[in-house]
Amino acid sequence: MAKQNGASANKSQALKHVIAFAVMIVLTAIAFYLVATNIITMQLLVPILLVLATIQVILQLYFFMHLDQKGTGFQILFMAAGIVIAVVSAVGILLM
Amino acid sequence: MESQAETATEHLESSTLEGKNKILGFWLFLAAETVLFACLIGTYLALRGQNMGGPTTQDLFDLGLVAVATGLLLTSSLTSVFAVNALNQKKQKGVQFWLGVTVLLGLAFLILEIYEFVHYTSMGHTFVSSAFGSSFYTLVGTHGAHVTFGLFWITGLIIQVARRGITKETAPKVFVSTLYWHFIDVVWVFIFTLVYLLGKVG
Amino acid sequence: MNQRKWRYLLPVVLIALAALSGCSIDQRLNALDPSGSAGEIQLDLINWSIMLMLGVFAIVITIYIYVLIRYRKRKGIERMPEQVHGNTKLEVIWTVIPIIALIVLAFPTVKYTFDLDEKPQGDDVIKVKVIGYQYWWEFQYPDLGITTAQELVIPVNKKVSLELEGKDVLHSFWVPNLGGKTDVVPGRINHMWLDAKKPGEYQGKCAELCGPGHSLMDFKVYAKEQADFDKWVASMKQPPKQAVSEIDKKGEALYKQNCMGCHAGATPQVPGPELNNFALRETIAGMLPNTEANLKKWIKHTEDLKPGTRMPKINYLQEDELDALTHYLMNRKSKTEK
Amino acid sequence: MGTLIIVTVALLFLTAILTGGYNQRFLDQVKNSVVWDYITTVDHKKIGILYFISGLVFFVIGGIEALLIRIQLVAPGNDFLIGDAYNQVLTMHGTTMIFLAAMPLIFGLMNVVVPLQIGARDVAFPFLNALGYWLFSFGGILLNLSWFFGGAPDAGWTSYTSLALNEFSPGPGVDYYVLGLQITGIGTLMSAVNFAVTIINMRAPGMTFLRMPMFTWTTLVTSALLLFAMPALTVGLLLLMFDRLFGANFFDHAMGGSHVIWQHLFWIFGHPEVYIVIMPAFGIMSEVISTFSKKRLFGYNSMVFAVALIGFLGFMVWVHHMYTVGLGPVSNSVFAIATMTIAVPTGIKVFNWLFTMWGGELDFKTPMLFAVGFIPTFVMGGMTGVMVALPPADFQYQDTYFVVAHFHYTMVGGTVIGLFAGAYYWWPKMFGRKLDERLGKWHFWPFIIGFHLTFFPQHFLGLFGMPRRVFTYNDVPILQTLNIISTIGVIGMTIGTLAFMYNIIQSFRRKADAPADPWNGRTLEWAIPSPPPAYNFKQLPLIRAYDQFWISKQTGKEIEPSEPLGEIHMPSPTYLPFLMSLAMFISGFGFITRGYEMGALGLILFFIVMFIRSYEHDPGYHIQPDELTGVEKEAKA
Ligand code: HEA
Ligand code: HEA
Ligand code: HEC
Ligand code: CUA
Ligand SMILES: [Cu+2]
Repeated sequence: MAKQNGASANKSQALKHVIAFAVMIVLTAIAFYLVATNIITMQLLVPILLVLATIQVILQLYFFMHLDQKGTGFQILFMAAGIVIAVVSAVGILLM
Repeated sequence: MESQAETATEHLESSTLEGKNKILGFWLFLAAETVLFACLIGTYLALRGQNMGGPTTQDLFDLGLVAVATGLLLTSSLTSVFAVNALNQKKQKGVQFWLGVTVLLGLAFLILEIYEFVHYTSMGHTFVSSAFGSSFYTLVGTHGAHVTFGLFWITGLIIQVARRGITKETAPKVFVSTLYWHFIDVVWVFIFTLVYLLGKVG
Repeated sequence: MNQRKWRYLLPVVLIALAALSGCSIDQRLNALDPSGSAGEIQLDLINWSIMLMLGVFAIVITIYIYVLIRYRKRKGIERMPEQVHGNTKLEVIWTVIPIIALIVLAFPTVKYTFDLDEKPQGDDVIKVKVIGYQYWWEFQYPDLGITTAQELVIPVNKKVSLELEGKDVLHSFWVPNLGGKTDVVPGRINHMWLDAKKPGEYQGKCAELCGPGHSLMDFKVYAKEQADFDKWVASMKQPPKQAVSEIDKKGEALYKQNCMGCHAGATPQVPGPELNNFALRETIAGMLPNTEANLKKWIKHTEDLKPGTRMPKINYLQEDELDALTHYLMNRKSKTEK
Repeated sequence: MGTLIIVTVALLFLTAILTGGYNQRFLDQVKNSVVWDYITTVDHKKIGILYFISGLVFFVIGGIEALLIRIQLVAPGNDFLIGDAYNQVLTMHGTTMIFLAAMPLIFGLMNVVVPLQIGARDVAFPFLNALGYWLFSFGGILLNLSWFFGGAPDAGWTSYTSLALNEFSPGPGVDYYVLGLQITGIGTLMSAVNFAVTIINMRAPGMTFLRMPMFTWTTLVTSALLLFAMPALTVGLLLLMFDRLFGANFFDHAMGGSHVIWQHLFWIFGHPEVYIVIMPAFGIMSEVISTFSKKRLFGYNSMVFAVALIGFLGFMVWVHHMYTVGLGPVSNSVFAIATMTIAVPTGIKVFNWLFTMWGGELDFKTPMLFAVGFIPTFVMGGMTGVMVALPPADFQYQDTYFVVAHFHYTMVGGTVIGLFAGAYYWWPKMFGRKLDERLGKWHFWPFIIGFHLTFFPQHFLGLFGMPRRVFTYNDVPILQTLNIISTIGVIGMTIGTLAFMYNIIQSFRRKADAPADPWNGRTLEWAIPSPPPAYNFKQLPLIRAYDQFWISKQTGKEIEPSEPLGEIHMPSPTYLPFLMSLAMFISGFGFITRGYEMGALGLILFFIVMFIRSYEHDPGYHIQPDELTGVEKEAKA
């Protein structure tokens, strides 16, 4: 019983992963498309690209790197702190 | 429903304290790596305009190539997560197969990158030609070095799994190596966005 | 124990007081007694913050001493202190009060930060370009078309707008008595302004480690009354005297042969200060009084006097050649006034 | 030449290990020796001791360098140590003190104490812990080898470009700085991961986060700071290495590089670094003050909050070291305000210490003496910190002795004094011997008096126009007098430090007879024998409250065990960490001497050993329950 349950869970896991992957591919494609065709202005393009990248990264972290599982509080805490510090540092260097 | 099913799945990788420690420790390491790459990216962005008369980002980058490379790496991320699914089901063959595919995709990515570097060098954009050159090769090269290390590591793990099977010891190792692989992909997402796409639009 | 605590606090304070009152302070360097508006702004903030800090320190040290005396372990008495967890009211107090104090401090800080960053505008602003080299300073007056080294001459009561540029390594331009410092960064152009409220000599220092000679990268600021300043500008603009006497001609030849390469900016890699107006300067290389004897010493012993300097020792000249050379250099311009 | 020697030694070492050696008896002898024991140890207590002793050695080296600095500055125009020689001593003093003295001393105490405080048998990654130590120590040795092979780094501990580039520092000095620090840095990062995971995952049952001792808390926050700060230094050093060794142009303004980037990278690391060295001292203060006041720490929750806040804010203020670089008034104002806010949580800590003592019964044993000496000195350092945080005022202070005074008040008056308190406090736990109280006073009084004599006048030196990093100054009476006082003060600090060293030597002459709980302590480490057995806790304790050990002493109820007596699994000793670090050392030396083959070889060796380690199957060993009680009896007898 439990085993069967596990197997079906795995199937749903795999499905979840494939869907996440598909979304990522689509997001990437949009990003490349926007740049290749040059259809929107720079001011708009940069934030859009950043948002697309951020969504992708969240998908990776959440589904592929298993942060959706239980007991990952500290992982999320440290990663979040790391990202905040990373952003502050990178922006700081850039805007010197 | 979903969460109920999840408890039923076995998580061999975190069944021991050593396993749990390893996973948490590796996450902390990845958090540190985030700052490391952020510093490199910040440096690159600050210096990317300093091409000293050499080719500019627009002259250099070829979106097609980058799109292919991105596709390879994204797919390898998916295959490595399949390896973990197989791990949860204790399917040793599955683990080996999916890790193997991951390595092959990663290798293809690496070859593309090497080709890219050689190509750029021939265009007069080298490590020492300008501050832009130095920062570009350092950022993308550091990512490439991570890919290379990952390839060795995962290959080593395939052998280890083949020899010892899936145990309380090998499971966390496989799990952690896939975390590493996804992280490389995460970094790549920012590299292709901030370096290549933004570089293309100027 | 606590009594002994007093004992060490006291001498420290006493020594500091003695040092402050007993010895004369070099006015040319003192940041606590400024002679310019920028320095006054800075001193104002320094005073503000010292007051605040002394206040806070007084509170801390009062509680500290009280606690140390009152609650020390006494012989023969065993007490079991109450195991309190904390006190929300107190904790809020010592969170809020510092916040208020810091907000009070933040206002002048931000205001002054912007004030000091202003670029003075107007006709009577003197513009000077400051360039730092290992280990000397060049001052160009683009509006006046003159260039000098080691000595920045300015008129009193006029704002001087400085544009700082680096060539080799980082330096930092600092005249304690007139105002703070700004770094000289190769590849960047920085700005600062200063003025002098009374005529006089002020000393400047390089404040960023720039190599072995960093300690000796000094310079002077001379603030002159407008009339004197004009006179100085005029004599700076005058072309140097023609060499007529025998000795000067010999000196000139030697100069052209040995020194011109660096001292006319001919070699960008090893530039030296311009020497046309050398006779007008008070110092040699910012560190020695400008006398003929010192000039000889400098030429013969550069590296011993200023470690790491880019000017090699010129110690192969005969005594009479050296005499001619220095005579020539010292007499290319005549000083109009001290 | 040096290259050759090192390669030969390494090869000999390798063959000896791989062939198992020729002489079995000799090998046995080696294997049973203390040295081999320490080289292969993975026991956190022994690693802690190694860290601590190395730290002390480097403290004395750094102290001697400080002594040389002060001798040169005793009079203007002194020519004892001028020009480049002075810059070398100055650079090595700063670098040694921060990276090779303060940090390992801190890591030493953390290693010994933290697992004991949280009721754990070991750290999370014993192997990594050993590797961290050996990398640190080889990195430190590499850095100091510069004195003998080619000259020490001379661009200041901040190593600002372009002074640090080949063009202006042509010798290998800065290469030693870059590679030595890079190697220690990798070790440091490992230790940080290790401590953080240990604290998060391995606390004894029932020890929630809000029951953790303060020192453990500060260790956790320090680890987080290290985790996020070290990468910036790693990147900075990497780029500097590329510029110096491979002709890259990050910092060459003629090729489009930027000097400001180095400063950003250095201070993104550098500012958190100064909190890294003060935070553990805060933890020590909290432990010592509450123990010797016989009182619970006042405002524990707000202390925890303050530590976390300081840690976080520490990353948002680095530009306050760059006010004069010309980043503009907006950036200066923003970072000034961010910097000032740190005074608030720090103030919370100071007042909480004062109110821990309030109403307590203060017992001035040596640790407490140092703790009490810490408060006013550190507060003075913090006050000047807030003063230099104001950009307009900092235009005067920047790069003068005022800043030198500020940071010695925080780092000597804070970190070093705090570490001394911790050393006296935990010495019995580390070595089973107490340090002598009378010598402790001989340590404290000369040191603290000398400290104030040395550094208090430096505030005025700065205001009266003396820049830092100079080997001479204007020949005026005020500067002279203050400098002489400052130099005289070092005598006091030297006497104090010598008394400490004498005290240590004396303590090893005595019997190891320290009781388990010499100070009437409050935290778990005092519940087990001094020194603790290899497995620390026979049975992991069950924690029900903050200060559990103190509470059980008061109520007379022993701490309950959380598990039945059983066999204990221990990791086995290994020489691989030593070997890996040696490989790194060889690689570093190779790059410095521009022997790129050797550099690459060392790196490859490192990775090979790493993979060997991955395949190694370490079953460890087990201690049986009857052995446990046996050990226990021995300790009692
Ligand atoms: C242990 C090390 C340590 C610590 C803890 C600190 C703490 C602080 N430091 Fe310091 N600092 C250094 C080590 C340290 N520093 C070093 C090494 C350098 C020089 C590096 C180099 O250039 O080589 C430096 C340089 C430095 C500068 C750059 C100066 C310059 O180069 O021009 C600045 C500027 O803002 C600064 C600020 C501060 C502040 C605001 C704090 C605060 O954290 C202090 C907070 C503490 C208090 C304020 C006291 C207690 C509080 C109260 C009692 C509450 C009430 C208080 C108020 C309302 C004010 N420091
Ligand atoms: C934790 C860090 C730390 C510590 C503990 C110290 C400790 C001391 N430091 Fe400092 N120092 C720095 C970190 C530290 N320092 C840094 C980062 C710099 C900046 C560097 C730079 O600008 O790049 C600096 C710079 C610096 C300067 C400024 C130099 C300059 O700018 O030109 C001075 C000058 O007085 C000084 C003095 C001292 C003194 C007297 C001590 C004393 O406290 C030392 C006390 C210890 C001893 C005296 C050791 C005792 C010795 C023995 C017991 C052995 C006796 C045996 C024999 C003689 C054989 N230091
Ligand atoms: C290789 C280059 C070089 C040569 C050759 C050289 N100098 Fe110099 N000189 C310098 C530099 C650089 C300085 C600035 C030194 C410093 O202050 O660190 C300097 C400084 C001086 C100064 C002080 C200038 C001032 O503004 O105070 C004098 C005077 C001087 N040189 C004279 C001479 C004479 C005379 C000769 C020839 C006999 C000579 N120099 C040859 C490079 C050179
Ligand atoms: Cu120029 Cu120091
Ligand atoms: Cu700081």
